[in-house]
Amino acid sequence: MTTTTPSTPVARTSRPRGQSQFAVAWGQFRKNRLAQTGGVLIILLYLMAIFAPFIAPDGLSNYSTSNITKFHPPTPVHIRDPQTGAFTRPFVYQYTQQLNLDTFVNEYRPTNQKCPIYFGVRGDSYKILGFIPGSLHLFGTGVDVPTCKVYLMGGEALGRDLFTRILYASQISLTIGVGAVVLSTIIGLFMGAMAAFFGGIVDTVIMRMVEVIAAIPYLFLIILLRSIFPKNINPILALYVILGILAFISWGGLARVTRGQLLSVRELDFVAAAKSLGASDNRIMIRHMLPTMTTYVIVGLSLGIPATILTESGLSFIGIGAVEPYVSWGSLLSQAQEGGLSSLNSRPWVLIPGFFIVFTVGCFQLLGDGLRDAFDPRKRQ
Amino acid sequence: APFVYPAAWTAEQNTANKRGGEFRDYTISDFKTFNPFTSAEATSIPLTMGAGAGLFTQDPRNDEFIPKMADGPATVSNNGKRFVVKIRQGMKFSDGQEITADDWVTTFKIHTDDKVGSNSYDSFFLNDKPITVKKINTYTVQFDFPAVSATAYATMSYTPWPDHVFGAAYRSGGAEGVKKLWGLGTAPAQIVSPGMWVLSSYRAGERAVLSANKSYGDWNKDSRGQALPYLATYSYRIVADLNAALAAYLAGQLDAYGPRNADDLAQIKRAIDGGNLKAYLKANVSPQASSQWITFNWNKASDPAKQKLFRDVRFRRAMSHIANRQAMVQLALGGLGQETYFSTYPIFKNQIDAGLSAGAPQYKYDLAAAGKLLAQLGYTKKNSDGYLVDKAGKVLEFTLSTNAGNTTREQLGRIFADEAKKAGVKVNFTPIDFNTLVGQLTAKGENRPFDAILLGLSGGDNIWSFGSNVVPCGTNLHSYNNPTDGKCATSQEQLMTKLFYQGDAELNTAKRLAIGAQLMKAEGELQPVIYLVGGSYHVTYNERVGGEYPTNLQNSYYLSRDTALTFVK
Amino acid sequence: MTHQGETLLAVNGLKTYFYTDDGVVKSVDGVTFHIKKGETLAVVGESGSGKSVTSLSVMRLIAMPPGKIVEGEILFTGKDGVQKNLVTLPESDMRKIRGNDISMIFQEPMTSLNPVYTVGDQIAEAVQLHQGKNKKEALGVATDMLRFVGIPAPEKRVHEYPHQMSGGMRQRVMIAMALSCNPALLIADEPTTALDVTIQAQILDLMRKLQTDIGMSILFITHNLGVVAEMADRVVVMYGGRVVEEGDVVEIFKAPRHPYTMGLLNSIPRPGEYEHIPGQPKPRLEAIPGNVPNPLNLPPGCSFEPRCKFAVPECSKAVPALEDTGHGHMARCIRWKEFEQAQAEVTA
Amino acid sequence: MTAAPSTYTGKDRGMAAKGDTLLDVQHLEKYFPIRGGLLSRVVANVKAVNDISFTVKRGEVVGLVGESGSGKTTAGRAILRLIEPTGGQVIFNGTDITKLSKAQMRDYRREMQIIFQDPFASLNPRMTVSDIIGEAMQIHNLHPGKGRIDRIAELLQRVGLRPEHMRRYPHEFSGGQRQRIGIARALAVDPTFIVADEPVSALDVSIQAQVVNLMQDLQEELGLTVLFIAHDLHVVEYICDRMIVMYLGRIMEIAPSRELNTAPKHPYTEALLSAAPVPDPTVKRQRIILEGDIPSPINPPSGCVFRTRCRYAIEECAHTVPELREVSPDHFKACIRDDIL
Amino acid sequence: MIPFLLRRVVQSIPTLLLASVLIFFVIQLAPGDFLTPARLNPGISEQQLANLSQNFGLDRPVWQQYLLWMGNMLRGDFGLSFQYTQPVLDVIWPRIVNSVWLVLLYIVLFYAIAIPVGVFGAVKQNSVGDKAVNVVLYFLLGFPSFFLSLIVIYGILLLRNKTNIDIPLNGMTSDNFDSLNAVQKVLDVLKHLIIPALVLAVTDAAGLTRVIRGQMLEVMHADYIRTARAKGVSERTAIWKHTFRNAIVPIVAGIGGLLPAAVSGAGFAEVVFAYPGITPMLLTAINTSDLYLIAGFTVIVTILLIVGNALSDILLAVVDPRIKVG
Ligand SMILES: Nc1ncnc2c1ncn2[C@@H]1O[C@H](COP(=O)(O)OP(=O)(O)OP(=O)(O)O)[C@@H](O)[C@H]1O
Ligand SMILES: Nc1ncnc2c1ncn2[C@@H]1O[C@H](COP(=O)(O)OP(=O)(O)OP(=O)(O)O)[C@@H](O)[C@H]1O
Ligand SMILES: [Mg+2]
Ligand SMILES: [Mg+2]
Repeated sequence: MTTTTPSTPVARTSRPRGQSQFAVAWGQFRKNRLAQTGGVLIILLYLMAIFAPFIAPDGLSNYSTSNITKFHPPTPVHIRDPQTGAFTRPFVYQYTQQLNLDTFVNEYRPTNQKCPIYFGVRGDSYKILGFIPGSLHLFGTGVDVPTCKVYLMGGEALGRDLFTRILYASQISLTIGVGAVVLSTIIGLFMGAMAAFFGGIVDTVIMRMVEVIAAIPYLFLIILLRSIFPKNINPILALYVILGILAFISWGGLARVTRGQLLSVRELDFVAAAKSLGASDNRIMIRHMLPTMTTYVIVGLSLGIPATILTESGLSFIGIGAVEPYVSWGSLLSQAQEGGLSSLNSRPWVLIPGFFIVFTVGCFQLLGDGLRDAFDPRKRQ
Repeated sequence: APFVYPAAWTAEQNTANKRGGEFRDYTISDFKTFNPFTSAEATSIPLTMGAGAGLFTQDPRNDEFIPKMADGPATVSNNGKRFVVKIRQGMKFSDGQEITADDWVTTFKIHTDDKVGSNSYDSFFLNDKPITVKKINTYTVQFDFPAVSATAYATMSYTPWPDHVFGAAYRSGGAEGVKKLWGLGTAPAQIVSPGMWVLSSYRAGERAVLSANKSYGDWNKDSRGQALPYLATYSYRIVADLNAALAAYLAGQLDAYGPRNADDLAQIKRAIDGGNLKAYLKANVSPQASSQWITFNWNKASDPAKQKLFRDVRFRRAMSHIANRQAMVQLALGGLGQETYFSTYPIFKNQIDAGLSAGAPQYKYDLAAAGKLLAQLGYTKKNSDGYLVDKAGKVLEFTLSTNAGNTTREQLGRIFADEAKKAGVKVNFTPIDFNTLVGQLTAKGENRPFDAILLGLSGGDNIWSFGSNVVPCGTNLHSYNNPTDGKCATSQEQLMTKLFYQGDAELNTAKRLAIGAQLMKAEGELQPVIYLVGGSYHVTYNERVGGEYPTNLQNSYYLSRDTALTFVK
Repeated sequence: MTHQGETLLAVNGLKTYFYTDDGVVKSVDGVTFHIKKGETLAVVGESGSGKSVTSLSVMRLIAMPPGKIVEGEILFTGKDGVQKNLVTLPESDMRKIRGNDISMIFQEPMTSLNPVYTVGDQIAEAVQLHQGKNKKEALGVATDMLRFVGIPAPEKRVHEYPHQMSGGMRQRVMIAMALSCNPALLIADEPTTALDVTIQAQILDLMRKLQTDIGMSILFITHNLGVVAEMADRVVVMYGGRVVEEGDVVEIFKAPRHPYTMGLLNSIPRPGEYEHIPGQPKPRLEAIPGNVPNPLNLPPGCSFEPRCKFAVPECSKAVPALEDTGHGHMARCIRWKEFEQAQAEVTA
Repeated sequence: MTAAPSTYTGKDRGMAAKGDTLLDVQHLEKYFPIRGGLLSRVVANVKAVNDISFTVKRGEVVGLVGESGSGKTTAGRAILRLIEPTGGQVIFNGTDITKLSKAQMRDYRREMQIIFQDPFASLNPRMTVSDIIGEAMQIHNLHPGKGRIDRIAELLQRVGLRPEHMRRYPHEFSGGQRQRIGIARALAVDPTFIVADEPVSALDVSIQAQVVNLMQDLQEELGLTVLFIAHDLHVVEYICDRMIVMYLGRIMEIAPSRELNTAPKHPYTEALLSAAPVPDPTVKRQRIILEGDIPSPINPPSGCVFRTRCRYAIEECAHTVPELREVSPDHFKACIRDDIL
Repeated sequence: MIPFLLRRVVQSIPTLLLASVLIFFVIQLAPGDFLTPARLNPGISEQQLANLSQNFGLDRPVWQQYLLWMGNMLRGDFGLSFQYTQPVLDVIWPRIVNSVWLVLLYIVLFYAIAIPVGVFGAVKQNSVGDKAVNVVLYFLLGFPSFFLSLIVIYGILLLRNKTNIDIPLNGMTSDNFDSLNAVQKVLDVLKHLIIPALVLAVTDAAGLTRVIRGQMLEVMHADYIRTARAKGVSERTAIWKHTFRNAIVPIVAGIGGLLPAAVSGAGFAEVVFAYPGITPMLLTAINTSDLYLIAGFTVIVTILLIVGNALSDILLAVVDPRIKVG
């Protein structure tokens, strides 16, 4: 018996297509409820950010200088008529305010004026993703009573709707986090690959740079770097600057790992195999070595993003992140904390942006951890 | 004979002669040095130590200078330019050395040595001409001013630092010798004070503790002949920011606090009402001694259209009409503040009143009026975005900057920009880095790098309440027009410059107020700078301390108490 | 040929399953065998046939979850002479047996020693645990044990860390550790697979010597038939979690009754057996076709059926029973009698 | 070389007659530097391959055996220039390939291929089987277009896999199957010479024979020349024509397979043969058990590297490095003693 | 040991130099200088500004300033702080010591929380407890430390009002610190340190917990743990003696690198809790462009990092005998 052909494959439910690494990881990931929840919530958060102008009842910076609504409290939404108790169209009451010169508290009281809430009302015009124009809002009080407004999460220092601002802020908080990490990943991969590939002086220079950046505490470095750029640049440019700085200070770790990984992958048999087939160095780098970083990169991204969101919030908190008219959750919090104790005990709703940070970072962590586990080869046979 | 603190300076007499105890104050920035010649902070150890030491002191009841370390009024001669002052005898430094004329002369010399870099350097010059200080004998000093000065008494009231410490170092080591002395590392025991307090301990970034200078009590008595101060200790807690200070105050860890706004007041009131804090609280005691304003750049060679616009008085008046000061007070100041229209701080009520009665104009919030003025400038049409355009279709717009991080200013700017939009003026409001902003503001030349800046000033005195660096042409903070040659661009500016020097040299208060009123009128009409709003000054302190000024004397200039008369109940 | 000693360990109908995300892995599915005192029993089989799981089940070191001993008994007579069922023994009693009555050495000498403790400490740990000796005495025992397994300069080596030793040396340390409490049974799970032939020879030699000295039983797990031939008294052949053949070592090699065993014997090269005459096609090995079965998805009948060249339709119907073919030689094949006949013919 | 045939002829590709020298390895050396010290200078060298010379004839299968760490893999890879040799020459088909530039070398890569020991590490886990096998064709632009898929399918069938396996990923295969994929990859460029680096050591006993047989079939059908690396003498004994025994980076003995197994002339070969267990319980033989471990290749013993474990060692062994000399036809050994074995 | 440490020092010199160049460069690029605020002071004349600028050496070219500073630094002189007109080292040293105390306590707490929780998670992998702890930690991880600090300060304030317990709100010492004896002083400082350190530790511990849990799980499957169990050791010994010691090896290796991150991380808490550490002073220094102070801080912290790395190498050698330090 000399046949070398195996008999019919033994006990293998043959699938038509092969299972790539990603398919396997996805299978693992599907089993992790927490991570999936995190992932779904993150998708919702991003949808919220994209459609912020539509979901928000108001414009980012709308307030009135005649009808002062500084720190307007959240308005409860009623769905029953107070007299009849019957269900009606949802409505909120209009509030009046008065500075109590005895307690120095600006007192808000609901009036009897009902502001009905309509869905799909016309209001402030906007552009979704910068090009889809619209003026339709998910909900609002319409135009019956111009001074009527819904404050789902209260108002802030100038009386602007906090809910609206949180939604708009999510656009910046969520993009800066992702943008900076994506950028630093690209830089890190590139630098790491350069170092591993060229070795010698290039390697030394890059690794020294990594060391130097790591040696200066990141907070100091960010503040220093930000101070190079004039603050009067276009606010949107300022965001890119912060994004760039965040990316600049954080590529080191990845570069180091990439270099190490590539150097060790270089010793692996499948690279030797490609070399023996006559593959060029470029091909080996791009087809064989860099892809080994994908797992690390995916996990790194999903764990780096929350870290960056946190850093960004910290920077905005100390005033070098988002600047008016743009807001991020961190800068909203910074504005909140200027009120000191009052923010905590007389208008706690200004802290809501903080919980958005906590929530988002938490979700990202769950997702990132789930991905890490899913890609963990130890979890597979 | 000792100096006797008038009984009227305190609302509550320390009849029980309570002595000892500690007054717990705070500061939001750490101390940088103990050296009086290199110190530059608003709250500093030398400043605190030297409290009560000066030839003259201003009486809060009538703003007059009365002799403190001087043994009597100065002898004035040479057309009011020479002052010969006799020094009170028997005064000692905290180390027991007698305080003599040498100390004044040495202190003066060191302050005016440019290598020392003293912050007080400029105060010894009048219009770039130096004052001279001469010792006549051990107990007599002579001051010679280059010109007559209304602020001569304030100038002479600097704190004398010990010649036997600084003079010795200066003579042997020059400026460097002086600068080396009294760093933060210096042992408190080596530090000598002529004033009420002397340093007893310091922990970097946390706390400085000063104790009463025993020698001070020898020549300072209360109206019943008791030595002052009553307190044994005066301490500073160094806090991160005012929120932290408020928290500490509410926790009973500090004896006084300067409430900023309605929020602070509400917190304190709530703590008091809740029985957690026994404290005195009075809101709106007086306006603040500061201003917030918008200045337009007249030196914009690169953009002649803008330069022309900014130099047009109608434009500036329109801008004043646009400033919704009412909303600013309500939103940015929480309702506790007042509208301002002049460079003189509202606290200097005498001057303001004089100006108003002389007909100094106020261009109040009135968008319609603004619109009319702008129409006169050729801005009659609005484009699709609602902005005014000129005939060429160019939008009426400019950039307004302020320093990032100052919430109040950011809100003022926001409101200004938003109101401007209603009037069809496009204001690009950007908070920028403080240093950059100041660089732009103080830049000199025909083409200065900004459109408009929103900023504030504080400092100055109630004798002649116009800034020497602000009003005259060619000075640093003549912010709207600062060309290379420093020349005035308008006759009003020339008039204002003239009036400034005239008032500065006028010793008669009434006459001085009248000159000031003319100045205000010129300024109001020219509207070189749009003044916006000013906050209110509030007073609160823990009720365990007494000895504060009577309520009518408390204000943002004299504050709420003289520490000499403060005691722990 | 077999020792007439009493039974030390009897495994009856042992079933150890792993409950994984992908399904239940029946790693050990009704394994029965026994070891007598002083005897060496070899367990052979391919990778994944359940050899290690069987031995770990005896030690009760199966990770739970996902593993679980679902059925069967493991009867063991310890030093105290009392027979216990290790499957149901409380954990604390089981700990007293591990390392004391039953010891184990593993395949990978490089990774089986804790890298952060000296070898002395690691040997002494077992001694301290089971013999109530203090640290110093235990280290003394450790030194003696190192000397016993032929490590030069044991006084010095006892203070060295595993990374300072070569693979063969470490396997000696493992043996020293296993023997430090004079166990009645030594389970050796592929103790030489990771070693070079020359070192393997040293270790096998050492084990044989020690067994004679101490008189313990050895459960020797391997997939190297050469090693089996050298070491074993009796052999258990496993395939797909089941015992497919069991018997005296000579019987198994000379008269295998299961096609898998036969295939295995045919597929190993024998030194000097193949003469290559230049110009002629080279001789070749006989190979068992196909792949090792997926433990998640074993065939319903005989697990070797898909690869078996003697397979008949009945083979896939039901799992054949382990039948006694005489002289304590058991086989799990419905056609064993035919093989016996065929062999008889060949010999005749 | 002409364009590769689309099917195997099963014979020599007619460039030279079978039997002439295809590969001539001359004084091959590979040192791995060990860096250390303040400036991370080279402080020592691992002499993984230390001056080895041998030839392989066209169509021949040569075994390279030795214990782990003896330098077999290093030698194999240095011959293919997968690692740059430190010294010596590798003359392939008359050309010294150690002197070739990278670009020139690429052409030679089609001629020489390698099969790896570890069936798990040698296949890129991110590529499908067709990508893995097709890569070589892509690089050398062989069988462009539709033909490539057919060729891959054909190769898969040739190594005993099915064409539908093409779309799968390596982790979906067993070790034996992976090894077949590795072989198919090596065959994709129609090489003349293959280095098989312990292709079966990591496989199950029952699978080993399958793969060995496959190798053997392919070798015969394609007329391949093979350098078969192994640490187990028995596995290679019958597949190889000749065998080379290595120890600590040096060659100890070269001889025809059978002769080496039955009448070794070097003490190390003798010990190696004796140490291998015989799968026959009735054979009880006396074994030569070598004392101690293999010395470190950083600091190998002077003279003959085997002398520290050799039972025949004499004083002289420490001083001279024994030359590889022919002691009988086609039989070489590196030992100064003729009076033994 | 000594040559090893020497080598570390030698290798870190270029890093230090580059870091200082970077800092200098960046500060110079930034608009304005130390005297900018003075320009806004109505009381300071142009003449005076020129004097000051000469006094501080700000009129010289950057490279001269840098070389001068570098040369002096090699002699242990870090230059004069503009703000303090004092030697930089005198000014920053107490701050660094304070920060190091905070960071040390933080690190201790950080490990004290992360290790048991991580080990628990690994031992009781996938249990309800493990999952619950995880979720809690995830969300703590989401708290920016300044945000948590704010909430904690508010909580303390409430607690103080409710209970009259004297919980310190901020700072490092109590008002009566100078009158305390040595033991009381230590306790007093500890009392002030504990809350910021705890806030920091709690927000960060989740990350390490995950690492420890993962490490433990990995080591728990190692062959030598099976060996230990086969010896009959108890569960506790298997986990703490055999598994844990190995699991912490990579963590120990990272301790040194933790320092700069910890110094940064502690920065926010230092600011919010008005702790007299590095960051508040540094922020002021940056705002006032106090060149030598910033550079001094950076150099010292970089040195700290190097020391920390050397320390973790030594520690690593202690826990892992495979590492040879020498
Ligand atoms: N922890 C586990 N979880 C899931 N399956 C397991 C686990 N441990 C072992 N198995 C499965 O049990 C089966 C038997 O494994 P075992 O280790 O006993 O094989 P073996 O005969 O010792 O093989 P080898 O010769 O490779 O050591 C294998 O299919 C393996 O996948
Ligand atoms: N990249 C390298 N750097 C340093 N030393 C190396 C390197 N590669 C191999 N070596 C060393 O060279 C020697 C020979 O290694 P090689 O892998 O060639 O041996 P081998 O005979 O193939 O062993 P095995 O049978 O274990 O595969 C060994 O001591 C090894 O440690
Ligand atoms: Mg096993
Ligand atoms: Mg090898």
